[in-house]
Amino acid sequence: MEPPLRLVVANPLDRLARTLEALLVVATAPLSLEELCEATEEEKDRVETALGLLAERYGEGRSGIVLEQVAGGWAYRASRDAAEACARLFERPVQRGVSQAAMETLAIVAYLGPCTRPEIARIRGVAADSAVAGLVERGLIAEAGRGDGAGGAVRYRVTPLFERVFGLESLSQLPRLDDLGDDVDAIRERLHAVASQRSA
Amino acid sequence: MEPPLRLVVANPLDRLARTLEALLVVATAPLSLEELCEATEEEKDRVETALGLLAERYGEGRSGIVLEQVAGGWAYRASRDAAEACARLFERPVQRGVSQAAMETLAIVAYLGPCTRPEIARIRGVAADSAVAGLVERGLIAEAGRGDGAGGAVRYRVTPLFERVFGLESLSQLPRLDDLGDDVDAIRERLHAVASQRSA
Amino acid sequence: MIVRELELDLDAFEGPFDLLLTLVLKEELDLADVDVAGIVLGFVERLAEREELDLEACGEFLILVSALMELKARGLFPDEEAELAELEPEEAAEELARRLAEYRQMKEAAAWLRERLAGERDRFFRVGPAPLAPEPERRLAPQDPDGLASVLRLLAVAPPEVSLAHMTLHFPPVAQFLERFRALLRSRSMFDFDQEMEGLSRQEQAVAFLALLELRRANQITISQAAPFAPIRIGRTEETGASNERTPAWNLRSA
Repeated sequence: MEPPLRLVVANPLDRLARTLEALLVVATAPLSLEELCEATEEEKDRVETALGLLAERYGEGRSGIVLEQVAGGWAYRASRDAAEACARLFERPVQRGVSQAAMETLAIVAYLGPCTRPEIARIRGVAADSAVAGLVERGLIAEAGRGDGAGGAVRYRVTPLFERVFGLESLSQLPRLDDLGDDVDAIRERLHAVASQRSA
Repeated sequence: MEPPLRLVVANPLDRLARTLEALLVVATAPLSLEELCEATEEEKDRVETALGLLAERYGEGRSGIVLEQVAGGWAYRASRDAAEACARLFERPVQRGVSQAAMETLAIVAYLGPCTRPEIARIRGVAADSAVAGLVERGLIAEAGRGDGAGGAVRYRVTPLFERVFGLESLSQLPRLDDLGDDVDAIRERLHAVASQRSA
Repeated sequence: MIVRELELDLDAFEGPFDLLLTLVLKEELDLADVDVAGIVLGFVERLAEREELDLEACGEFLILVSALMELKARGLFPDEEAELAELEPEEAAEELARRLAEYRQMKEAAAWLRERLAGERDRFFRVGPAPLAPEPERRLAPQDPDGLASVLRLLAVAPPEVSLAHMTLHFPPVAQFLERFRALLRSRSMFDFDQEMEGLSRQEQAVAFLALLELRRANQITISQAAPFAPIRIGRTEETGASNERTPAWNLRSA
């Protein structure tokens, strides 16, 4: 806290500034002046004054947290001094693995070709929504139209990034699964049969 | 800023504290001591000391931003004073009522996890499928591999978000199981009384 | 109070008790999804609203709910049933106590969590990335394609074979007894329930009793008893014959 604010604890402007501080630390997008007024139930003038105080307190060179006015409104960012540390936090060259749920989903999509979330869920025996969403976000699978016309569920296929990560020049290089069936249809049938046994 | 930190600008502990401030304001999830040490390339002791300073500065009642120890790490949250304003703008992660079924399922996964849906159903005496799906959707529990490999059911564990939502530093803050269900002995006695009548 | 009209509000089912029974009997509702304790609570609450104890309703309720519970217990623990049946009463009591204790603890843990959640109502934090945070670069380690093949192989492995130990305790479908009783009443105007139950297992008797209640409800039989503990006599009604040709008559009525 800046000394002027701390000394006059009863100052309502200080309280307003604290509330703004709090709102900004919870937000996942910049907050507009209107939103801040609405949340604090205060007049624009007062909110602007309080923001001015905060901008000074959270100024570059004064604090690790910097308050910045951007196109959409107000938001915190990391100070430039901390850029290196932030880079280490966000660009950790940690080699990320693939979770069991993601691996199963990838295998199903890679071997059976474009398939929908319900089909993946059926084979895995659990809802596939979060696994699919995670893989889409990581660019390993992508949408590939809808199954059976307009009303059908979205189908997913693996991406070139998937091939790169798994060191495959094309999907035809996937390890063979002769032990599971002669072709994709046979494998699919087998997986469905086991899945229904599991849910029985 | 607290005056002691501001007056001695060259103090490297101040700089470290600022860097931590910055990391914490951009982090997506609570940052563990290890993560903070890695990102700042500092020793544990110094990071802990700096965190102590920050915890004081960002204490409840002192600032709109509060630094808390939660889910195995450190994270900012809004001060409780600002809850009303926050509620006007944001939803709490688990705002909508959690059903009794979901709460019991959550308790089972928190204490006995990772565990499978059949295991949860055995304890509750009711199928757990929809409760589990709802908790996965809310991000409170997540898949954690399959039990016993082949043909096994998917197992679930609670997530860091669970700890955050319930304000737990770690799962060890849950009440000890031994301290729960203290009327169990009475039930046991009654059952044994019935049994001895039947076998007589 | 009419037990069958008891309004239930459970996770898996909302409506009168009557409809719940029908759905369970027709196997359109899985008993595993039904919270029997919730039914008992609902009944007890209704009972408490009344000035005097309705003994008849209590009796009917006890019979219905215990039949439901037995069906459900056997459905939930098919594997262990044989083991449990062989246990000495003391051992069975201990096993039951262990399970009850476990559930009890979890219920209390759930209550603790609920209280905790209420206490954290005014704790707000950011869920998701900060607005001006750098984009995380999430590099993925190179993966082995054999990993894909092996998880798919695991998914193609049938789940462990279910123990057949419980087959000796198989539950016959209710329909089997519906048919059997109707057939009996086609040849005779009346039969003795206890006599028909001779040689049947306890679970068969339970199902038979449910079938009897169902037939009575559909007004296809009469049930009479000369005195308490006297043999239960089952008689024909006019509808017994009518429904012989069209078995689903009670389905239509109750659906």
